[in-house]
Amino acid sequence: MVENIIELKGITKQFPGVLANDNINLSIRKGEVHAIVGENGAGKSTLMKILYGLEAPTAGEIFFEGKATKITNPSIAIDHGIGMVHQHFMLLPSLTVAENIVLGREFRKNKIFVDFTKAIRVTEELVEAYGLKVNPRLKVQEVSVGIQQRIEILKVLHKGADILILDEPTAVLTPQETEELFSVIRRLVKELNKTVIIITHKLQEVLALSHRVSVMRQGKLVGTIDTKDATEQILAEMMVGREVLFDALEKKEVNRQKVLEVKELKVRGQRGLMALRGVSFDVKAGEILGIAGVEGNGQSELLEALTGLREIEAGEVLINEKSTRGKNPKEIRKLGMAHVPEDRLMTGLSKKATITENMMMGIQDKEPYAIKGIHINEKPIRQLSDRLIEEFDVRTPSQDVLVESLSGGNMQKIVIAREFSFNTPLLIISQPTRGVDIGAIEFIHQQIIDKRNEGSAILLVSAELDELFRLSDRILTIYEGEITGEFKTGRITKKEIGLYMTGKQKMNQEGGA
Amino acid sequence: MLGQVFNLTLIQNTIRTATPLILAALGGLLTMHAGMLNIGMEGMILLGAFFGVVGSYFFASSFMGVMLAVVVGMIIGLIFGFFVIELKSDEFIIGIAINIFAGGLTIFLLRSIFGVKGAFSSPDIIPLPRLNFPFLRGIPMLDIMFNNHSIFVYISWILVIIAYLFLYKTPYGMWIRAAGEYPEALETNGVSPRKMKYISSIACGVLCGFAGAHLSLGYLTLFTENMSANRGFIALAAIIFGASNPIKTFGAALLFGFFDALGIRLQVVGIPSQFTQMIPYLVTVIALFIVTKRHIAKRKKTQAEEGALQQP
Amino acid sequence: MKKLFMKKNLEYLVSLFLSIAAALLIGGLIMMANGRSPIVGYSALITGAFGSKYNLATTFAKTVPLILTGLATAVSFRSGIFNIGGEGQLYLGAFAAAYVGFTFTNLPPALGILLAIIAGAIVGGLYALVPALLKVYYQIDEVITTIMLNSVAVLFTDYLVNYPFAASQGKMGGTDMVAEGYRLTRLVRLSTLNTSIFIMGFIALIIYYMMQKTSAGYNFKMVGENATFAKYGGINVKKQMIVAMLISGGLCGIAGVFEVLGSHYRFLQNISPGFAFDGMLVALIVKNNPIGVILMSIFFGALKTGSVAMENTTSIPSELVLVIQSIIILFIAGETGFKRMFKEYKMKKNLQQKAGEKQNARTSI
Amino acid sequence: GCSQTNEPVGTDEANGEEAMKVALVVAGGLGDRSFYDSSNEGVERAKVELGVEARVFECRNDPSLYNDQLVQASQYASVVAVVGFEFYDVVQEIAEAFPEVNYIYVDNEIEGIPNLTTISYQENEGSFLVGAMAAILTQETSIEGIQEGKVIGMVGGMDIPVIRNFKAGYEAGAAYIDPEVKVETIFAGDFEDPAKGKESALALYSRGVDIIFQVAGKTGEGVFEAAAESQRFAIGVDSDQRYINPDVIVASMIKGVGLSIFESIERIQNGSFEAGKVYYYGIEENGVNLSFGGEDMPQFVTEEMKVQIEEIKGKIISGEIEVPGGK
Ligand SMILES: Nc1ncnc2c1ncn2[C@@H]1O[C@H](COP(=O)(O)OP(=O)(O)OP(=O)(O)O)[C@@H](O)[C@H]1O
Ligand SMILES: Nc1ncnc2c1ncn2[C@@H]1O[C@H](COP(=O)(O)OP(=O)(O)OP(=O)(O)O)[C@@H](O)[C@H]1O
Ligand SMILES: [Mg+2]
Ligand SMILES: [Mg+2]
Repeated sequence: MVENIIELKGITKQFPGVLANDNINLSIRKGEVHAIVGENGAGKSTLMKILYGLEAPTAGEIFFEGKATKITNPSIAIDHGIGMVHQHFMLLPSLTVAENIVLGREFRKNKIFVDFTKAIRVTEELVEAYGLKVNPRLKVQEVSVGIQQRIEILKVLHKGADILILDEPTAVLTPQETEELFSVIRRLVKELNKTVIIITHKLQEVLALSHRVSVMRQGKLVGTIDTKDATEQILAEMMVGREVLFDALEKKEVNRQKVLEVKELKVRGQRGLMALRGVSFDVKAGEILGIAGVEGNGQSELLEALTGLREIEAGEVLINEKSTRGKNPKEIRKLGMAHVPEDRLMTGLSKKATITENMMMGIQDKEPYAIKGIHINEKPIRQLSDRLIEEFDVRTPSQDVLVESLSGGNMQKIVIAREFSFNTPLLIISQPTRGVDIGAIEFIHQQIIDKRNEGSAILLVSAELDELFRLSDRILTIYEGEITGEFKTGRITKKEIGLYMTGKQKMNQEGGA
Repeated sequence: MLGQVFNLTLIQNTIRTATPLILAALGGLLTMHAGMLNIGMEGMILLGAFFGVVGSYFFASSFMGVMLAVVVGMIIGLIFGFFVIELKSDEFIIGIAINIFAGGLTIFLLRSIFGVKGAFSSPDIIPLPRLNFPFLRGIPMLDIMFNNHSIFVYISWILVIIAYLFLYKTPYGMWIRAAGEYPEALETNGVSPRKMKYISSIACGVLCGFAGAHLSLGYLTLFTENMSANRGFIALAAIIFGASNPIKTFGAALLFGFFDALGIRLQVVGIPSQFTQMIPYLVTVIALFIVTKRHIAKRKKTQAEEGALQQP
Repeated sequence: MKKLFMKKNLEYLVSLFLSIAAALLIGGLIMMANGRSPIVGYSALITGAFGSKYNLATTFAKTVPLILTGLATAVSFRSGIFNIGGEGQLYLGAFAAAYVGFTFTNLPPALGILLAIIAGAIVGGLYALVPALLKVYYQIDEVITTIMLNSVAVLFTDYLVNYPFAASQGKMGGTDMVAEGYRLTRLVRLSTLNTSIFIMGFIALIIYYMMQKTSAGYNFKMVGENATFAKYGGINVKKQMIVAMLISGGLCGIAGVFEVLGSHYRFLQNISPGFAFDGMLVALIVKNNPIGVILMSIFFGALKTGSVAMENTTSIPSELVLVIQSIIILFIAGETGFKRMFKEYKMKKNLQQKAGEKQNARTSI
Repeated sequence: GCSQTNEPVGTDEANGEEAMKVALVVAGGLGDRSFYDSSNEGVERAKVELGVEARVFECRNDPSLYNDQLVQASQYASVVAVVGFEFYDVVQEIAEAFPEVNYIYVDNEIEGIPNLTTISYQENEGSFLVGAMAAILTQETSIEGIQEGKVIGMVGGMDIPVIRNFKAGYEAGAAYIDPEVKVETIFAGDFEDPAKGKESALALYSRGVDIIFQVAGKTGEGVFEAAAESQRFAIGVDSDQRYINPDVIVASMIKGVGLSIFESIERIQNGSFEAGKVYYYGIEENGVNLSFGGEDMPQFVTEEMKVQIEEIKGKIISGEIEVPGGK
């Protein structure tokens, strides 16, 4: 008999207006990797939050090692050996790595004070034991997202968790980092007999890592199957209720004028350090240029510089042969640029505003949406909003809903809908499908290709190599603020490109395409 | 002429003027760290001042006065916490309501308890003790500066250090800061941010109680209507000025006390009182400007240097 | 959609009404504990606020500065810059109006009034510009600078009315009176209600229109909600913040102008009993909604007039009225929270009931 | 139903049966233990001795209430005592609107309105006496707490005309006794901040001031505390404040606000009131004076000094001494 370490019985969670979990029965076996998949908003995170004591279930019971257990706050979960790594980082930027790791379970000195030295030592021991490298002395705000993910896991391990809940841990990781994480997970399960519950949207990861997989749809548990019986098709069908096909996308040849030209661009990063050290490239109409790189190598700074959100130190950017020098984002947009930013919540949207208010950013002073550029003309705006909602399949009861109450995938669709609706010759797109379910990924990819085929020049930054390979005509690799390689898609494998992304190989730029 | 203005009593004066500000500001910076801006400090100080007098008068003990002020401070802190944490009300509004409430209640109770309006003083109000360190007697400068202050002057100094250690060296301090910075993150670590917020708002009530009791039993020995006289707001300014760091806030309060004291003295030299009274406020704005400007310049410089080093 | 909107508003009104009722209930208990009849007290309050043409006029007179400073707060807070310096801007605006009024005494009245209003608005706006620039270009917290600058403005006008511009007649801290032609006509005998309420109404209309119906209003809102998003979307965040602050300061300045031209006919030392703070309170309570500012200002105006009447006619002391007022404010501020708590409680109960029924159904099979 | 005229007031008077109604309107609030309280004493006394009915209307320093409270008072009473220089404009307007109500306006001078009588205190005359007395005291080094130097001080609430009028008389009085006596004045900037008052007084005492005249409302409470702490002296204002701390408060300059209001009410009642004129209450009219507290209190001001002060009074009344400020 396999032992069920956790059993959820009849778990129901009602949010105002949303039944996030509907009578869910799920058991987790000791020592397994249990994957949970489902569309955006299916209720995965909510279910896990209930298990971790962050949300109170409206009804239902949790059995821990066979005993009914009330988990009313995370402290109780921690005491039962449950640890959770959240979809969004739960780290305090102003504290050091070590402080974050021990937070809540500090070592004391003289019974009163925090023993910071011991915290550092213990962190170093954890690093040693699990092979997740971090510098305990750095502040969290100074480290990359990949490192932050490691800190999250170390945090959970430090608290002595036997059951690890990982909510989309790979969404922001590079393939290498993902591979590292998986080997750690395998070790934890095999050697230390820990149990892992992992939520992910990437079905290959499910197949590669898990023993069993549960599928959720619209708050209900569709079913749990053994991974060995599963394929991507089966899972996708269970999730979405239909077949999801990643067919090859049809790319048309279009005219090939230069739309974006970047010359010897130098830009400083957040802490004043050089983030880009002289980058040159161009993007032509009807072309998708992908940028591949490990996060934190200057991609974010590049896009911010191109879109006017960051000061340019040296070099020049031309859009349709006009320089962006000294121009603010509005003026750059006027040159024919639209931008899907990497951080949709911080940059791409206003959570506290309605969908329509988010849709009208950028047209609020343009005819016919604003009469004489002053008076907001509601009717065409509302029509536009409804049209975009329909075209981009945003799942919402109405356009007057606040964006914060939407699921991440739907938020992303709003940003894409708005930016694509401007019909600009240049599109700058970053991480278009981060945290988005496969149905939506398929849809967004199609939209991007359509734009390309219509003749837009597209600059695409993504941490997903699959995505880059699927969409791009050409790929640049970037490492430490410099371009290390340039490839026509199809002429290189993922493995090879990894060497360029990590600076292990480099070609002089002329030698590329 | 300068000698008339700058003398040792100016320092004494500074210390006395700053003490109620320091006490209240230490409370306010705790709530600030926990993510709540408390403009109800003004009212909390006033209530502390009133109940300090009540306790001291009826129990013939200044200690009981302080205790009563503290208990009332805790209750008000709890109410502030309840509305801001539980009901998620706007902290500004709650703060203002507390101020109005304190203004009305103290006048009302002044009349119902002591049968007077406006002010209450009596020899039966036992003042807080003053401290003298005999070993400082011999050194005139230190004698004037550090001797013969009311006990809370010394307590406030100790509290500055305690607050600093508490915030930056103890788990609770870390948790309070975390509760303000990213409450969800703290909660996932098994510590309730709600609890931390309550702790800080109650502690703020206690410290404002101290500030009030000091005002009515240490600094003065009487109660008058509205005797907090905007000290809560100035304490708030000190907190913002001091970036919520106890040491820097202490400095800001002293600075404010100094310029207030200086203003009083400058009148004697013949500057119109309206201008001398402006000094602390103007100095605050100007000092903020200078400090920030310097900070920005410094940052630019280090950036340039780092950049230069980085160039291949 | 419209229906949803209506329903929400209705719900809000109901819960607001309940909060006020609860606060009044507590106030009534306090009165009773004090040996006074709440019925007598409250009826005095209501008659005092609305009981006659004069009382009604007095209530409305009180709303003029409240609405202006309330809108000033709403504009700035909505744009993410917190102007707490309304009081100082009001003082300087009022002084500017008085200065115009006693210096340029021979203009045609309409022109003189217009000039005074413009002077007040400009002076108030410029005074708000100082903290705005410090905020935008140096990231210096505007809350602290505006509070400090309040004191500076009050003291500075104190100086002006006591020395260079002291009144030539009567012992009072005040300037000379403004030319007779510039004094705004009183509307109801004995009450200070004057034509400034129409000008204020016009200004409020413009501000409402600007905030709710124009792209400028949209820009303000976006800057206030998420400045990064606003910048990304092509809004000049710095400019918006500065403009918002200028408008806010200008409105406070105009509030001061009306105190001079409509009520006192001269600048008085301590001319404002904290109008800007009351206005801020009003704006915060209604979450910076311009219509809400107007309605809530009327409520506060009535509360003030009514409570003075209550104090005069019933021997309920004024300080008790303050206590009751503060409880009303607390309850209004807690309204959303109470409602949420109640809803959560109800929902939980409902579902548990349902779950229970299911259980029963299952066991009975 | 306040706005419907004020006929009841008229009928009251006509009947002569019902008690006369008096309203006291103050710009600030009662409880200042000086100016407003002493005006209220006058009204209270009228209640007891003249059998009037009375009500107090406080404006709590809110200028937006001056008009309202005055209207309310005028609708309630037939005699309205108005206290505070702040009412200068409003009282003229309202008096014209209620011709049948008698207004007694304290602390300003207005002529030409038949039902408005103003009472103007010559506080400069009173403070002249205070200044003279303080100048005498500061030279009495035999008294414990009086130092060598000849310095006296004053703490004013705010730098406003009334307080400056006090200051002018105070300085002139001191100079009259001895031109070498230095007078140092600090305005605390607030009438409600005793801590600031204490700080101001301590600053003065630390500069060798022996005795401080406080003209600062509640702020003045702090001056008394500073005096006690520094073992120096202080002088009260407006009403007899010696009782607050007889060991350090040597005297008070009293303004006969209560008395003048009481007398006015009395005159109105017995018909001898001359409405519409300005009454100056100076030393001659006993409107301002010095008081030295009760018998049981320690007396610092000797009989000899009191005689000297009486002489000065005589000279002021006769016009031999001209006090600056005032009318
Ligand atoms: N605090 C909340 N209040 C109201 N509704 C909520 C809340 N949290 C989640 N929801 C709703 O519950 C539903 C389930 O959300 P949940 O976060 O569990 O989805 P998910 O499966 O994790 O989605 P994703 O893959 O996008 O992370 C969604 O419709 C969401 O809008
Ligand atoms: N107040 C709310 N009302 C409605 N929906 C909400 C609310 N808050 C969040 N949501 C939605 O619920 C989903 C879950 O939100 P949440 O912030 O809990 O993040 P999560 O990603 O699901 O959880 P976690 O970070 O714990 O993995 C999001 O898609 C969000 O849009
Ligand atoms: Mg989720
Ligand atoms: Mg002497």
